[in-house]
Amino acid sequence: MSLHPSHDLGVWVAAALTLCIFSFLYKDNPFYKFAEHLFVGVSAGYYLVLSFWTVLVANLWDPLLAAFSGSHGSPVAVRLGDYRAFLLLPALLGVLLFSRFVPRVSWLARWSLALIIGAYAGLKTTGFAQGDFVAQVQGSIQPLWTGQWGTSLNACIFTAGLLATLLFFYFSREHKGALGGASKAGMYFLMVSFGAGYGYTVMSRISLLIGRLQFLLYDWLGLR
Amino acid sequence: MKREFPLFVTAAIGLFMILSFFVPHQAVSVPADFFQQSAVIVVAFGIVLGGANLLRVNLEAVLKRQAGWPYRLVLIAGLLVMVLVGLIEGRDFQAAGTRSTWIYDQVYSPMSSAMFALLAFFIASAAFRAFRIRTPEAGLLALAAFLVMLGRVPLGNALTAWLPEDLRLGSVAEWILRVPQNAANRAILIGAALGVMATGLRVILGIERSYLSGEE
Amino acid sequence: MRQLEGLARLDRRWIFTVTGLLVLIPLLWPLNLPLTPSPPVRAYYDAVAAVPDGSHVLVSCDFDPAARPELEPMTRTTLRQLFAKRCKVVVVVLYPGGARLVDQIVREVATERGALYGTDLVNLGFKAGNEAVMVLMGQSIPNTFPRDQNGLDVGTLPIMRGVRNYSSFPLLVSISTGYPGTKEYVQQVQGRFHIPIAAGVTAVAAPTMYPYLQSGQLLGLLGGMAGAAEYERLMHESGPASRGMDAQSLAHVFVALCIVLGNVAQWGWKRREGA
Amino acid sequence: MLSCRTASVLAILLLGIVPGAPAALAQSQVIIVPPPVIQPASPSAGSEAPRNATAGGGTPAPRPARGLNWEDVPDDAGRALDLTWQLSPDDTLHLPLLQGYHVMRSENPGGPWTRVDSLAAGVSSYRDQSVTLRRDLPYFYRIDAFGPGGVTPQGSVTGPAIAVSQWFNHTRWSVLALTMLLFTFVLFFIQSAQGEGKTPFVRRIPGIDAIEEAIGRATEMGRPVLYVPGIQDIDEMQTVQSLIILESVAKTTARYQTPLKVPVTYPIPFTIAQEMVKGGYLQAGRPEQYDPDCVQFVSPEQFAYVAAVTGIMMRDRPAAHIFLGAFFAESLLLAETGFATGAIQVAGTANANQLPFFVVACDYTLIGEELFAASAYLSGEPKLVGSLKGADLMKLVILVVVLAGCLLETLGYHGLTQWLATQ
Repeated sequence: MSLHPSHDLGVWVAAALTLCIFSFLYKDNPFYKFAEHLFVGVSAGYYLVLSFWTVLVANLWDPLLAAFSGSHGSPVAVRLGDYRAFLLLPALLGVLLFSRFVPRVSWLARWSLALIIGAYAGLKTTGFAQGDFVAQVQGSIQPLWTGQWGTSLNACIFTAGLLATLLFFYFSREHKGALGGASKAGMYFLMVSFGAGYGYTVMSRISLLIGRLQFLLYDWLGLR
Repeated sequence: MKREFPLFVTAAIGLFMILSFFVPHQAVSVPADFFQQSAVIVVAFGIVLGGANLLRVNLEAVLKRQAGWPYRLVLIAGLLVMVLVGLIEGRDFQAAGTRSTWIYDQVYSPMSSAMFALLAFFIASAAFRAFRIRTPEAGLLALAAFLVMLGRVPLGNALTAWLPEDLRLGSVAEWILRVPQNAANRAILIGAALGVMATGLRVILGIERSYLSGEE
Repeated sequence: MRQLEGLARLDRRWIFTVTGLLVLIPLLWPLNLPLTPSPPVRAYYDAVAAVPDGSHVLVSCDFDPAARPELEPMTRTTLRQLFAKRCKVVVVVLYPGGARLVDQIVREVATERGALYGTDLVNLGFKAGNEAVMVLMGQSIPNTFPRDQNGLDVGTLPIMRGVRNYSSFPLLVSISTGYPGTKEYVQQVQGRFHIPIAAGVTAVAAPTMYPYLQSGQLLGLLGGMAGAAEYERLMHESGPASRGMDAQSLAHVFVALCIVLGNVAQWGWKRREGA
Repeated sequence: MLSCRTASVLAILLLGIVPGAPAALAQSQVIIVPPPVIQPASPSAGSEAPRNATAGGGTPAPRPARGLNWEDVPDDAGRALDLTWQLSPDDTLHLPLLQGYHVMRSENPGGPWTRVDSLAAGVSSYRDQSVTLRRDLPYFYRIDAFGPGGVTPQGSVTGPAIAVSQWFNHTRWSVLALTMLLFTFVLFFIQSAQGEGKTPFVRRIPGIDAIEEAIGRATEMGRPVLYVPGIQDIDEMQTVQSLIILESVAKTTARYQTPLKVPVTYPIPFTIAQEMVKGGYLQAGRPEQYDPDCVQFVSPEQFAYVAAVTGIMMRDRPAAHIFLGAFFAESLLLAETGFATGAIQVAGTANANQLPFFVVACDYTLIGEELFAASAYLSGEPKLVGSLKGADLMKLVILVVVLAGCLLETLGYHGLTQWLATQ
């Protein structure tokens, strides 16, 4: 084995910052604090630039410009799915968000929040109704007898576990008697599932550490 | 105006979005598309607001010489450099060879991966210090974790190679993942979906309206 | 009992140190712990081996740097096996953020194996659009990817002669970390265009793929680093995945031991306090 | 206020009884228009039929495709048409006569024709969803085969094809039915709880009771409370739910006069969190104690946020950590670092993959739906608790549906499963 350290400044920066973060394992220290604050600043800046170019320019400024320069026909042709000129409305609501810096009119920001909350609450309600409710119920329906002992037993255990766990979430009755028994069984299923989740996440977490160590050993130190 | 109007807007738009899921006709789908697009745009304005706020809070802390102010200077520098470089480089700031890409690859991405890699250490520490078997439930949790952890590496299968195929650790681990954990996970999903839908309905209808609370 | 008390109050930094060493040491000095290729991995190897020598193979690499330690080794080994069979490899990327990493991997393996770009190999690069792109590729690959990763007109590349759509390939290899990935290929492409698929996925995603393996929709499956290590073993390589797997095994045993030790320590301490 | 809500309720009920709009029938018809005379076509399938050799020094042009059919794409806003045809006899792997097909479209059977797309050989279907396609307008289609020897238009033209929009997506009947059932249950129990004016019974949820206990502990120790509302933006309902709970938490900390710290990932939840905390202090009758800087915006990046929050844990030493909302891989870093500081920790999330770490490293954990029940439980308001009862009734419906479905599947009837399948 021999060392061939990288000649790339970028690799050295990346390695130094990786070590700064790892130093947190020993204890909170100035190196970690430096990396932490740099990370927060750079990432917030990155998201700002990203939403500026990919949303504010691409989805707001460009369509508005096209709408009012008259290059693509009428700016308001809603019948054809063209609502570009109406984008002035979200632009206005976006600006209203900044009313929070002026306490006297800060209530104006609520109009913007009302739009966001309404739109997302509506979208998520039906999105979950389809993807996580109906589709999951549908996916849980399976023949309990398949002609094979092994798979049939699994199907029965699965169905029993699903229903018992669902009853664990039954809130409007005291968990006693039959409901108590079912919810207790549901609790056991939950615990097995949490244990399995823990055990099975270990692998990917260790992989990530291996990845970082491989970067330090091979890319930075050039171990061969 | 201060209170009723936002509530009305939320209800109207929320119900309309629900409707648009079932009605593909352009009379519904076009306005719904517009509302969604609008929400995305307002949220993007919010990111700018957040950046401005971050700058304000940290500048104040630096000016007042609060504890740890030099680090806040680092934060401000990171934010400003990233924003300035990204804005100057224009809409292709993510292309190969730009300064923004360099910052992303050599500063942002290594720190993100390093934070992620810390999880490996914490998962061991949590196993040692927090995994306490005080109840039968906790016992089940620990047992399942134990079996799945060992069943997922070749060593676990090598240890149980003398057993029939179906009883080897790998098969047992796979069964736990496929049957009981799948059942419980699905129940969590369905329950949470009911929760989301009920909360969504309450928010849309203004029954749960506290997000617009505060003084009149 | 005194020792147990010490154990119960053990500083977590000791655990961090042991974890770090258990992962680091096998990376420096491989232990070559026993590895028996499991049936899904063997099936994957066989599926690639069964491709007629010299035919075109489509490889969809859908991962970004976050999944690199798990998926890069299997990507490299797959390409090596294909180049050894003089197969013509067409690479596409549908996962955002993966294009540059995949290009780097593909070119390194090509150089190492003496494969000629444009003749033995082409990287068509990234295309946004998820399932829509998959379906478009079923109509025409040259139309979906008119230019390769470097902006070359694919019509000028010798390898693209005879490449129309999925029907031009006896096998699709999908190496993926999430959405869009193997699941979407099975749902959108397998059912519609009937192309055989072999897949490599992260350990987290592997259990969700077993149903497809059972139903025959996937010919073979590599699950995470373990799958990649077993595959390397079949190819008689001692690559990064095998070494990583040594680290994985040690770390898993250590975490399992931590659960036991932590409870023994706690139990001992409790008894002492009670006495 | 009330009128607004009543109107909304009415709207919902109306929505439920809107009759299924007449589902537009998928038409499939071919109008054979005499072949366009502009270009010579070679309709004959005979091997020695004359071909128009326009280029390639004698290479014959490919024979045309046949049997073009169109169909309106169902359940859409009239933005797409499906085309299918039979391949040209020259479309084989070994003969290089045919390279592919051009999809041609026109508003008149006689042209002018515009090329919509070009397809590789071997393709026999196409969905025209180009932006230039307008609904309710008649179009005519033609498939041209092309090869080194030139282009051969199809012998016939298909049309008029019209893309129509539909009023109801018929693949979503089951979603509509079950959603309306849930909404009806929820609204019914809200209505009846309001009418009776007393709070329906709810079982004890230890995790939620623990929140107040944790705040009490922090007060005794004279240290702050840390509240983490998940790491997702406002489009995640768990974040919305967590922000609603935050108001109750702020009310309690205000009453106990304990400082509260709320680091937030995204700006919109940050704005709302400020409103919530302010509202909580107002309700507790201590608006003067509200410090706007107790809510801080950090960064939308997952691990930058975690770095900052673990920093707060190590430096400000809060005595109670409350994690409620959507969490991902960072859950372990937060919970384990928090465990190391000795703080009392209450967590709750509906992200099943992260629950194990919270269950292991926190004192109390709200599992899945318990998080969504928390605001109702904490408020004790009859109408909110009533909505929990509605969701509970739905669980019994699910129980019956799953059992009945499994029974039917076992007996070989697949109707219920098929009805539930959605797109």
